[in-house]
Amino acid sequence: MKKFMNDPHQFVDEMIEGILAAHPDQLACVANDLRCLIKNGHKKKGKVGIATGGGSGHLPLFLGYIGDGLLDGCAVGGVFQSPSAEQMLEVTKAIDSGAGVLYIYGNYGGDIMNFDMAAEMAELEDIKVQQVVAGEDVASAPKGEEGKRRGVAGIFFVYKIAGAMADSLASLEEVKRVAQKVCANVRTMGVALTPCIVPEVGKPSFTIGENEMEIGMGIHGEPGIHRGPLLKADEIIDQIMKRILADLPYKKGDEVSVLVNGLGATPKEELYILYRKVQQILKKEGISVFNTYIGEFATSMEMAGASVSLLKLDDELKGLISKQANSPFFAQLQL
Amino acid sequence: MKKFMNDPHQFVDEMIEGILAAHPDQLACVANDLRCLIKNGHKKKGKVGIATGGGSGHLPLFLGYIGDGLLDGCAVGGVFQSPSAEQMLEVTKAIDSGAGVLYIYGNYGGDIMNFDMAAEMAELEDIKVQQVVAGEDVASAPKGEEGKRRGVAGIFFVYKIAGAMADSLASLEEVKRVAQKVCANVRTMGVALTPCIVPEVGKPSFTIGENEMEIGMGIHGEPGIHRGPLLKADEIIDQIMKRILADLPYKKGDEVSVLVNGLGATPKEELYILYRKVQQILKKEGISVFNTYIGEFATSMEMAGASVSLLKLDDELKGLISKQANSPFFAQLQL
Amino acid sequence: MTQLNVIDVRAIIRNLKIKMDEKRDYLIELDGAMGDGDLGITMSKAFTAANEEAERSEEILPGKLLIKLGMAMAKAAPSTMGTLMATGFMRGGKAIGDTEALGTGELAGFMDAFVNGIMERGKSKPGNKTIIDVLYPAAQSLLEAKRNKKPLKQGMEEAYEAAHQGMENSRQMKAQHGRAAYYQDGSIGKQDAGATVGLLFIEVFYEYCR
Amino acid sequence: MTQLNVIDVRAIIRNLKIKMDEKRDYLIELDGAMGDGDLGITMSKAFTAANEEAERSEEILPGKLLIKLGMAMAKAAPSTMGTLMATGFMRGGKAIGDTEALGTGELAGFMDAFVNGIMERGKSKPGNKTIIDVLYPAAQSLLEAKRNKKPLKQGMEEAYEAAHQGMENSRQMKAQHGRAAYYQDGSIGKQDAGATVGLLFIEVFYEYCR
Ligand SMILES: Nc1ncnc2c1ncn2[C@@H]1O[C@H](COP(=O)(O)OP(=O)(O)O)[C@@H](O)[C@H]1O
Ligand SMILES: Nc1ncnc2c1ncn2[C@@H]1O[C@H](COP(=O)(O)OP(=O)(O)O)[C@@H](O)[C@H]1O
Ligand SMILES: [Mg+2]
Ligand SMILES: [Mg+2]
Ligand SMILES: [Mg+2]
Ligand SMILES: [Mg+2]
Repeated sequence: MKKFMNDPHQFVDEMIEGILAAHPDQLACVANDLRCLIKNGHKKKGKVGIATGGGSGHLPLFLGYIGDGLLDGCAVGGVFQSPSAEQMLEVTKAIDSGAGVLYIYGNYGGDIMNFDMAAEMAELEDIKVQQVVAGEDVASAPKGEEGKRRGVAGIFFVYKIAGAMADSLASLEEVKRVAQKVCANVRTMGVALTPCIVPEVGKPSFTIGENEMEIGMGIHGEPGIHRGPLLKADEIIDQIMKRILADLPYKKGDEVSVLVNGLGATPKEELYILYRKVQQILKKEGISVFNTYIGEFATSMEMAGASVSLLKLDDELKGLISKQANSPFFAQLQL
Repeated sequence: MKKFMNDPHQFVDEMIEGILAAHPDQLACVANDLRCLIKNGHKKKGKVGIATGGGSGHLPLFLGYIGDGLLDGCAVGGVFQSPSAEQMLEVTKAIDSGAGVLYIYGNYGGDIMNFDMAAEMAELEDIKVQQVVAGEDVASAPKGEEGKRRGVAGIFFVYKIAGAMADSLASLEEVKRVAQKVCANVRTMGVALTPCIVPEVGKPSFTIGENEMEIGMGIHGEPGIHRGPLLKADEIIDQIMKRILADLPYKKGDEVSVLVNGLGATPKEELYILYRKVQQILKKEGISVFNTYIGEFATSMEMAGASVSLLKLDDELKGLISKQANSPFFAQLQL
Repeated sequence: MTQLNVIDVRAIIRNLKIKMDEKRDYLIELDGAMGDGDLGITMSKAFTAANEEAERSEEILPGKLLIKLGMAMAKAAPSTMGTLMATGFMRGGKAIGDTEALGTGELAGFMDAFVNGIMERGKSKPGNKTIIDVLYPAAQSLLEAKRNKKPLKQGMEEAYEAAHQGMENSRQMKAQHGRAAYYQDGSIGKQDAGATVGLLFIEVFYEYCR
Repeated sequence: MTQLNVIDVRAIIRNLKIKMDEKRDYLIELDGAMGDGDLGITMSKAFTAANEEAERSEEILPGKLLIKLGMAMAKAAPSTMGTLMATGFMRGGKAIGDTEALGTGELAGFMDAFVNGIMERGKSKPGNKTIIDVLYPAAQSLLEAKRNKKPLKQGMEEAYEAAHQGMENSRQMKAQHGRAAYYQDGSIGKQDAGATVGLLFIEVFYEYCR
């Protein structure tokens, strides 16, 4: 297991210590708990707070999106493990400025149960809490069972747009509405080439043959749609785009934002080779591209692989996605 | 070889096609050659043009730093291969606005010979050209032989600061002066855990044992200082920082910018675990940190490993490094 | 053994910790087959935390102690199973109330509240190939033993058999919750990792009461 | 074979392309040991481009043709060796001038300018464990053959022997240029990849003139 680390049991805490040391002006922890992170500085009075949370090992997910025009706080779990309800509650209390708090997180059992617990506890402390659960991986459940779908890289779009909306001092209901609108209009599918290693486990939790790939595999190694020989980049994108486009469906005349996400070990060079084909297909389908995000937005440590997400835009979403944003892991100037 | 690609011989061209398709407003190619990239849009009259160039496989190096407050053009070579003098000349002609062009590139034989050729040709076309060769890898040659050192991730600082200087419409000599000042004040050292595969070769060009690392290894697999068993993160950083600090040397009271660079497959989680120790050592030495860059700035495709770079700052460099910058691969708001 | 007092509860917790440590790699492997492979780690963590809390706490009422253990587990291991276990301990402890010693009836009440808490938190029910398919029949068996006024030893023996049977039955079920659900029909025939935890849990009680 | 005309030059270029293709993996391996392992690829590319240019071009003067080949190589393979080779062809071609046929003297002039061009572009000299340690003695040998008015066949035979000897001598040298220089003393005893290219280059001329 070739990882830069000291004690595997300290992996997450030392990582957070490094993050806080590197970005002291931008991030802080609360409740004397490294795992409870919030945006450093003054709370904007009347701004809805946005919290997220989830397992570690997915940087820049989840804590990397705490920043201006993005999120206000994040409860950080162990590698691939949910943070506790108590930690979520601490974050909630720290970021509420009276306008309520929106939880945005991915559709995973552990996270849901803990955020449910945290929401119950927050209500007892008179904090208004609403929840939006992102799940857009078309490979993880068939159409008609969207509620069962895993949340993967597409959650970035939910953060970006809800963050911009909250920044405009919109109400909790309004921020929740755009977050749900994004969820309804984003679809993702991925492909994995290699597993990754959880530091405390020390060996890959699944294996995949030397010349194999798995289309549709989840970011923790959840099974996908098809395991088979590694295909050419264009063939892989053909398969992925076919499923994504048919699902919403995305149609001629639509305008989209495209996210090509690397899972960890896959170089940017290859992501752009993938995007090349995505763009060709969209062009052929008469779907226009408003803007692109290509890089690592949701990873599984050193897993090799990639995912493609499409977000169908309308004027409201275009306005919000174009807004400036700034965190230690993601910066965008006004488009 | 698990890469997303089609034809290995088309790897670079298809990558550039993807990049141009993804960022049509920001980048363009000239001379009908995909490998000759420049910033899209109007040239600022009287602004010194900055060109770079080098082999592919290092994204965001080199072309990723074409952008506002950064570079104006880049000649792109094959994987780990220099672009041709002719391509450099085409870029030079396209970005010159009368104020001359500065070449900034890394200290590699092939690049030097081709940039030398290109500079000779540009002079024949009445374009003023100056060159700055970056070489800051302390593991690649001993103190006293700085001229032999490889250029690695630290070149990012040269781009960032020269780019900000050129943006202020400084003269060619002035831009060259700050670029050289950065070169004189930056030091880097790295460590590699795994090799990477050049698509056209199809197998790793060197091997490294299952539990081994090589301290000081170059980004193309050039030998380092010591190959041995994989140490703990803190021990690795101890060794690296000892060499870096002693080299300039960096002293108590100095103020630095720190770059912790991932070589490709190494997750951000681990880079922050490394930074944690860097910061502890700097604190102990009485060296203060002005700002940090942590992520992938100069890679070797899917190589696992990292490097640490320190740039000693003065007021001029602090002002320049703080300026806003924006490219498809790197965005920074005014600090 | 006819009744469990607070000392016995502490001993059982200790045995649970030992059992989960012993089965760590086995659970990792089972969870790795249809999940993320962390179950061995989280269960070991959860019961280590519970054991530490049991040793630290001076609580003398079994019910109150069990609630505290649940809180410690929720904090230490907020994974699916950690959270469900924690919920089970908290609800089960609450059900016991201020009783100082647990016979068949009290233990039946504990197990019943335990599994109901899990079902509520996980929005799940028997037949979905989860830990519930082991704990639910065990709790039902204890309730039956209570009705029939069976002694603790015999009640736990029958509960263990029921749990075992539940675990066997669950093999042929199709997973509906958690990561295993992604495997759909592929989960049929496989052993559920969470159900295994449930069986280990009942086994420790059974072995202690023997 | 006593003289080389433009048809012979085209044939030699073709043979060089074939040779470099044949030795592709061998050169990759050699360059991989102390460099980046691309030499087989770049040499194959460079000479493929040169051969295409030679087939396409209607140039009838050997010198002019060789300059064009150099330009094609520079474009196709701008690696260290590609650029040095290209420089060699351009300088060598220029040295030949308008001669229509090359005997020992003209070939000596070509080789001498070839290696001098490389030394200038690479800021290097004999003894630094590079291609120069093969080409320089070969050129010197040809100049000697020219002075002694030896026929082309014999001149090339001796040049090939000198090249071979140069290659052997270079083994014990310490690399001063390119990536191999990072190996410092570690490079002593190893065979330089670029020197090997130099030997293959001379070998093709020698085999053709035999
Ligand atoms: N909603 C649920 N209700 C009850 N049990 C569940 C539920 N979801 C999962 N489980 C059980 O949890 C086990 C997995 O636990 P764990 O490894 O902690 O999950 P994760 O790692 O996904 O958080 C499954 O084998 C199953 O028995
Ligand atoms: N400055 C130089 N002058 C002459 N020959 C050189 C010089 N630098 C390197 N070489 C030769 O070039 C060979 C490597 O060529 P190549 O693989 O193309 O280099 P790279 O891949 O580093 O661009 C070396 O084996 C050596 O013979
Ligand atoms: Mg888990
Ligand atoms: Mg090379
Ligand atoms: Mg699990
Ligand atoms: Mg080479």
